[in-house]
Amino acid sequence: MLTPALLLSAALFVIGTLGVIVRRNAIIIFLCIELQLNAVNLAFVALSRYTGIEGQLYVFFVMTVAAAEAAVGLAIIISIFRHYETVNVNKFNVLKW
Amino acid sequence: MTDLLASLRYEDWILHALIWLPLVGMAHVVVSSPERAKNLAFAWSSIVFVLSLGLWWGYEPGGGGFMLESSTPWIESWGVSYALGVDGISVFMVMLTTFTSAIAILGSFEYVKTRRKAFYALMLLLETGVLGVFLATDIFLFYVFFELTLVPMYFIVGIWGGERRIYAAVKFFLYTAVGSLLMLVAILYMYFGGGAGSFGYEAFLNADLSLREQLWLFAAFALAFGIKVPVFPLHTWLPDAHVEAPTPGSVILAAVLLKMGTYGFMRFLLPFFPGAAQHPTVVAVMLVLGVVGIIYAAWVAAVQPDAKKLVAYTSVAHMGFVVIGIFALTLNGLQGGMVVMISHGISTGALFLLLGMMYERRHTRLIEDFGGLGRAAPLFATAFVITALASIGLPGTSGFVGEFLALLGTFETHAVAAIVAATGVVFAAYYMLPMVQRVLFNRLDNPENRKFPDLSRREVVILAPMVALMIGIGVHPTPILERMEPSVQLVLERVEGAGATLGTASAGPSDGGPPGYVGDAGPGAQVPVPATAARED
Amino acid sequence: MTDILFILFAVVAVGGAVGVVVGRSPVASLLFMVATLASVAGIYVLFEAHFLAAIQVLVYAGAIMVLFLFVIMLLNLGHDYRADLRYGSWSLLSLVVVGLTAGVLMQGFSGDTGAALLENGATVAAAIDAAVIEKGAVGVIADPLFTDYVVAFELMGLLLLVAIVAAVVLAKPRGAGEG
Amino acid sequence: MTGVTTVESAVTALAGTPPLTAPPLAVQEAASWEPVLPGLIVLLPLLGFAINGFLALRAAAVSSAAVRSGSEWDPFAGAATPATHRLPTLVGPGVMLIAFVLALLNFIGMPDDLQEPVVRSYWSWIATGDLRIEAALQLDQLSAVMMLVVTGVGFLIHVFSVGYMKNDVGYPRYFSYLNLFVFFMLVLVMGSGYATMFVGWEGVGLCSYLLIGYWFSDREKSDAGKKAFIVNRIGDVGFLLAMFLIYQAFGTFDFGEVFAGAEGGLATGGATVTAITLLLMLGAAGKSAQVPLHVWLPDAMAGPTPVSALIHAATMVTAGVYMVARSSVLYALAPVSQAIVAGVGVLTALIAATIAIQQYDIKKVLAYSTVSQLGFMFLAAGIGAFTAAIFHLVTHAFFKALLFLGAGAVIHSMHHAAHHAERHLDEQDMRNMGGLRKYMPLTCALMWIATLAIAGIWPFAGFFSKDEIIWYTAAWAGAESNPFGALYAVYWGVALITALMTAFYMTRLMIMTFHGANRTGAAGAAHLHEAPPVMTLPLIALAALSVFGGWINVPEALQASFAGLFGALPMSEWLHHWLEPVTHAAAEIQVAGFGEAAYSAPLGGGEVTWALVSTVAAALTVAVSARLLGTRKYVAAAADSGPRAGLGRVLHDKWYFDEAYDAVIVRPLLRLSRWCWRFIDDVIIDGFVNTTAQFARLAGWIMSLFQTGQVNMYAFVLTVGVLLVLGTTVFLR
Repeated sequence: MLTPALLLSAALFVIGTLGVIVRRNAIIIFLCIELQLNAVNLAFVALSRYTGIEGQLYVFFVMTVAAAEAAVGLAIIISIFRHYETVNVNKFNVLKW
Repeated sequence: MTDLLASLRYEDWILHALIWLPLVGMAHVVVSSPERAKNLAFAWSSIVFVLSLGLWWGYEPGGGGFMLESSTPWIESWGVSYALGVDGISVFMVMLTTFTSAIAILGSFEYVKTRRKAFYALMLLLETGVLGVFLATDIFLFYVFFELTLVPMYFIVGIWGGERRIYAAVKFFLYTAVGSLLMLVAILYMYFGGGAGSFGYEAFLNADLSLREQLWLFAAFALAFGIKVPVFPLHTWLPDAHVEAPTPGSVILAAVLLKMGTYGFMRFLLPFFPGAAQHPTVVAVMLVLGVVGIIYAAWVAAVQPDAKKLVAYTSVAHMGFVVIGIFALTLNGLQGGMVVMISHGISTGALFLLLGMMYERRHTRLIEDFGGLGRAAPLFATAFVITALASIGLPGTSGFVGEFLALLGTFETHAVAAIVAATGVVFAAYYMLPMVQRVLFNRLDNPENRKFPDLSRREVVILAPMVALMIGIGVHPTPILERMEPSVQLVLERVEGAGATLGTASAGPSDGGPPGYVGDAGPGAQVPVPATAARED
Repeated sequence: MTDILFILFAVVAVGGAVGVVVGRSPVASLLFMVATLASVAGIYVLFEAHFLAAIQVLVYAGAIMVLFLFVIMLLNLGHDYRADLRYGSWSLLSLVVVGLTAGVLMQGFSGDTGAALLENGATVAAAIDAAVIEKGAVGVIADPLFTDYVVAFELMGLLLLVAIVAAVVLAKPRGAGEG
Repeated sequence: MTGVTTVESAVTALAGTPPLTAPPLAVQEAASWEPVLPGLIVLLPLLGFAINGFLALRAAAVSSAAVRSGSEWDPFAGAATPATHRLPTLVGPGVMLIAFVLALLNFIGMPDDLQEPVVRSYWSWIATGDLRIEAALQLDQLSAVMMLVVTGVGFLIHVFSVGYMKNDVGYPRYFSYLNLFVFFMLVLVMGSGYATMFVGWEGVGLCSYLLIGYWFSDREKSDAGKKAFIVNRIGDVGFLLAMFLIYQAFGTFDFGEVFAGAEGGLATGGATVTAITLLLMLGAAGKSAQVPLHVWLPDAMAGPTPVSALIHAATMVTAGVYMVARSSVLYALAPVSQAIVAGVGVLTALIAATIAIQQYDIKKVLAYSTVSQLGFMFLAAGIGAFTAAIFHLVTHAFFKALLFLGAGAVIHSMHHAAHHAERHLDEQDMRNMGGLRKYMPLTCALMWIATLAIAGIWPFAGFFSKDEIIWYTAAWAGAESNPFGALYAVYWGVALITALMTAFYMTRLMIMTFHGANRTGAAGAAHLHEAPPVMTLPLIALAALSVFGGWINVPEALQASFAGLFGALPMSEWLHHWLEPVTHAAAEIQVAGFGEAAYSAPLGGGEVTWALVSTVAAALTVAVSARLLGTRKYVAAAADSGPRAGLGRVLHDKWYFDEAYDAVIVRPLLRLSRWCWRFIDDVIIDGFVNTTAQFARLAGWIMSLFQTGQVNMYAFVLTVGVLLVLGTTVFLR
C-alpha cells in the first residue's frame, strides 16, 4: 500500500504546486501551500510504517510549522490588504528590483 | 623606563590592549552623546597611542623574530589561533598607526559635523582593524583584520565624503576586495595544498612549494597587496578615494592603509615565496612597476588642478620608492623602504591635514582658488612648506633618509632601475613646488583668501608633532634603523637562504655560482663589480 | 476493505485538491480544502497513525482552516474570481511543467527503490503496532518527542511563540500601538 | 668596511703591489691639534635661524592679522620699532661675527703640517648594515679657507643687509633665511663625507629657493625661486647617482676613505671613476650654474640684492667648484672628465660673457658675469689647477660681493628715486641710470676697484687668480703626455678672449651706471643719494680685500717680476702651499698621468710675459671701451627695446636657452603629463575598471528581468528548478 500512498502524495503535491502557480489570490496560494505540506505529510506517514515512528514525529513538526506559518502569513496578508485593499499578489510588486 | 614597564608586566598585555582598546572606545562612543563623541574618541586613541609608545622600550631588537608573542587557539579544528607578535618591521607600523589615528581624530573635530557618533566609532574600529593587521601572526587572523579595515573605510568615504563619494567608496571597496579574495584563495591553497596544516606564520613559512606554485601564489598575494600599495596600473582607486574621503579618512588612508600593502610585501610575500621573489622576471616586473609608478605618478600629479588629488598621486610615487626598495632585495633597500613608509605616513598625513584645513576654510580644493596664503596665514604656510619639503625628500627630513636608502639599496643590485627612479627626485620638485607656489605664494588677490584664518591652537597641536617627527627622523634616524635592522635582515636571509637552494635546483640566475653564494653576500657583495671595472681599464 | 477505503479517501482528497485550485471563491476553496484534509486524516488512520489523524482533524481542519475562514470573512473577499485564476498560455505552460513534475515524481515513486524498504516493512510495522498496544497511540509519539526530540520540541514551542507575537504585531493597524 | 677591503684586496691581487696604506707621519702630530669648537661654528647660524625664525613668525602673526582685516602692517610706522624687527639686527650679523671669529681662530690655530683632516663626529646619522654615515665635520686647509670666506663675506653681507632691508616688513624672516643659508653652507664645506655634504648641498638650494622667492607675492620672483630649485635638483640627481657609485665602489661616503680607496684602488681613466666624476660634475653644474644648467642663476636675481651677493655670487654657486676641488683625487684619476669639466667651464665662461655684453639690467650683467667667472673656476678645476680654482673662488667672492653690494646700493638709491620719478622707472635698468658718480661717489669708486679686479688688472685680486687659471691652462696644454693637449690649447685661447670680454662688459656697466648724463629724470634724480654707512662700510672692507686679496697667492715665477713688485709682495704662493695637503695627491696623480706641465704657453712665452700681455690687454680694453662707450648716447629704458636683430638680439635674448628648454622640455613634459592623466589613467585604466563594473551591472540587469515581483512567476521558476533537480536525480540515477 506504500506505492499508492506515495502516488497520492505526489498527486496532491503537484496539484498544490499548480495552485500556487496559477492563482493570484494570496489566501488561495496559502491554501495550496498547505496542500503541498499535507502531501508531504502523507508521504511521511506512509513511509513511517516502513522506517519507524520518526516519520510521524516529522509530521507533527511540520504541522506546527504550518500553524505558525499560517498565523504569520495571514497576519501579513491582513497587513498588506490594509495598505493595498487587495490580496491579488500581482498588485504588490514593490520589491521588484 | 624599562623597569617601569617590567613592573607593569607591560609585555603580557600590551598587544591585546592595543588591538582591543579602540574597540572598547568604540563601544564607549556608541553609548555616549554625539557632543562628547569626539573628545571620547580622541581620549581613547590617545590612550592607545601612549600605551604603544612603550614598545619603543618594550621592544628589544634581538634576533629579528617576533617578540611579545602570544597564541591562543581560536578555531582548533582548522589550526587557527589568536596569535599576536611584534617585530622590528611591525613595531613602527603600530606606532605610526596609533599616532596618526589620534592625530586624524583630532584633525576631524571641525570637519565632521554630521553623524558624529558613527564617525568616531568607525575611526576607532578602523584603528582596531589596522593594528590587528600589523600585529597578527596567524594568517587567518591577519586576513580577518585585513578585510575588517575595508568596512569602516568604506563607510567613512561613503557617508562623510564629497560629491562623488559613492563612486569612490564602491571603487575602493571593489578594487581592494578583488585583490584580497585572490589572496584568500592563495592562503587556502597554501593551507591545503602547500601542506601548511595550520594558519600559523611559521607553518606557512615552512610550506613546501615548488617554484611554479610559488609564482602563482606570489602573483595572487602581490595583486592583493599591490592594489593596497597601490602599484602603478592598480592605482586609480586611490586618487578617487582620497579626493572624496573626509580629511581624517584621507590621513588614515595615506598614512596607514597603504602601508598594509608594502607591509604585506615584506611580511608575507618575500619570506613565503623566496623563490618567486628572487625570480629575475618577477623582480624585473616589480621594479619596473615601481619605477614607472614613481615617474608616472609624479607627472600626473603635476597637472592636477585639485590639490588633494595631486597629493594622492604623490602617494603613488612615494610608494613606488618603497616597492623598488623592497624588490631590490638588499638591506639598504628594505630599510629605506621601511623609512619611506614611516616618513610618507607622517608627511603625507600632514599634507592631507593641511589640505583639510584649507577646505574647511574655503570649501574648495582647487589650487587655482588659492594664492598668496603666505601673507594671510604665515603659520599655516610655514607648516605647509616644511611638510612639502619633507615630502619631496629634502636632506634633513625623514623623506630623504628613506628615499636615499631605498635608491642606494636598489642601485646595489639594479643600477638602471635606481638611475631612472632617481629622476623622480626632480619630478618631485616638479609637482610639489608649483602647488606650493600657487597656494602660498603669488599675489593675494582673492578677497576670500585675505580672510583666510591662520592655524588655530588645536591645529598647531596637530601639526607640531608631525613636523617635529619629520625633522627628527631626518636628522637622527639611526634609532629607528637599528631597531628595524635585525628583522629586515631576517627577511632578507629567509629570501636569500631559500633562494639559494631553489636557485641551484631550478637553474635560476645564480646558475654556475657556488651554492650559498647569494646567501652569504651582504650589501658588500656587489663590491667586486667595480674591482672588475677597474681591471677592464 | 482498506483498499476500498483508501481508494475512496484518495478520490475525495484529489477531488478536493482540484477543487481548491479551481474553486471560484476563497470560501469554496477553503471548503474543498477541508474535505481534502479530512480524507488525508482518513488515510492516516489506514496507516495506523491515529494520533496524527486526530490532530489533523482538530488542528488542521479545525483550527487552521477556521483561521483562514476568519481572515477571508474579515477581508470580505471573493468577488474578483476572473482576475484571480490565470488563463491562457500561462496556465497551459504551468500545466505542462506541473505535469512533467508529476510524471517525474510518479516515475520516482514507482521505481524499485522501495524493495529493501518493503522487505523490513513488516517488522517495523509490527514493532509500531506493539508499541501502540503498550503505550497507546499518544504515548508512542510522545515518548520519543520528550526524549530524543525534546530540543526540537522546545524550539517548536519557541517558534509558535514568536509566530504569535509576530502575527499580533503585523496584524495590528499601524499606529495602533501608541496611546 | 668590507667594501674597501674587497676593493683593496682585489686590486692588490691584480696589481701585485700593496695598496697605499701608511698615512703620512704628520698624523700623530696633527691628531694633537684640537679645533676650536667646530660644532659651534655650524650651530651658531642655526641658532640665529631659530631666534630669527621665531621672531619672524611673531611678526608674521601681526602682519597677517592686518592683512586679514584688510590693511597693511608697517612695523616702522609706530613710535618704536617692534622687538621682532629690532632683535634680528643684533642676532643676524651677531652670530655671523662670532662664527667668523671662531673660524679665524681655527684657521690661525691650524698647524702648517696638518696632513690629514681632523674629523669631529657628533652622532651616527644613518647607520644600517655596512652603511655608516656619521654626522661629522671635517677641518682641513680647504674647509678652513671656505669657512673663512663663508663666515667672513657672509658677515659683511649681513651687515649690509641691515641697511638694505631696513624698511622691509619681513626683516626677521629675511635674516632667518640668511642664517639658515649660512648654516647649510657651512655644513656643505665642513661635512666630512659626500652624504654630509649633500645635506648642505640641498640645504643651500632650499635657502636659495626661499630667498629668491623672498618677495613671494610677486609671481615672477616666486617663479624664479621655483626654477632655481628644480634646475638645482636636476644636478642633485647627478650628485645622488655619483654617491651611489661611490658607495658601490668604496662602501663608504667618507672623504678620507673614498680618496684613500681611489688612490690605491682605481686605475686612471677607469669607467667607474669617470662615471662618478661626470655625475658629480652634473651636480656641480647645477649648483654652479654651468651650461646647460645655468639658466636659473640670472633669474635668481629676483631675490634681494644682498642675497644675490652672498648666495648667487660669493658662496653657494661656488659650491660646485669646492666640490670638484674636494674630489680632486677622483678628477685627477679621470682625464676625460677633467677635459669635459674644463670644456664646460670655458664654454660657460664664453657664453655667459657674450650674453652679459647685451644686458641692460645691472643685476643681470653681474649675474652673467658670475656665471662666466664660475666658468673660469670650472676651467681651473678641470685642468687640475685646484688651487687656482679655490683662489679664484676666494677673490671672486670678494670682488663679486662688492659689485653686487655696490649694485645694491645703486638700486637702493634708485628705489628712492623711482618713488618720486615722473614716469615708471625700472630701478635696475642701467638705461635709467647714468651719471650716478655725482650722487654716490664712494660707491662709484669702490665699484671701479672691483671692476678692475674682475677685469684682471694688476695689482688687483682678480689679476692674480684669473691669470693663474689661464696660465695653468696653457701649462697643462703643453704637458708631454696630455691626451687632450690640443683641446687645452683651445681652452686657453677662449679663456683669454673671455677675459677681455669681461673687461669690456664690466666697463660698459660702470659707464652706463655712473658716467655720462643722468637719465633718471629730474624729479627722481633729486632723491638719488649715497648709501648709509652701514652699507658702505662692508663695501670698503670688501674693496680692501679686492685689492689685497690676490696677494695671498702670488706665483713664485711672478714674484720677482713686475707683478710681484719685484719681490716686494709678501706671501708668495701661500695659498698653494696651504692647500698642498689637500691637493698634493691629485697633483701627483696628474703628473704621473700627464707628465710635468710645460712652463710655456702654446704660442710660446713664459708666465711673466703672458701676465704682462693679459694685464696690458685688459687695461687697454677698459680704457678703450670706456672712451668709446663714454661718448655714446643712451636713451632711457622706456624708449629703448635693445638691439632689434642680428647677433645683438640673440645675445640680448640669452641665446634663447629658456625658450628652447620651454619648447623642448617643459611644454612637452606638461603635455605628456596631461596625456598620461587624461588618457592612460582616465581612459585606459579607469576605462578597464569601469567596463568591468558595467559588465557586472549588465549581468545584474539580465538577472533582474526574472525579478518581476510576481509570486506566481517565482513559484513557476522554482518548480522548473525542482523539476530539473528531480529529473536529473530520477533519470540519471
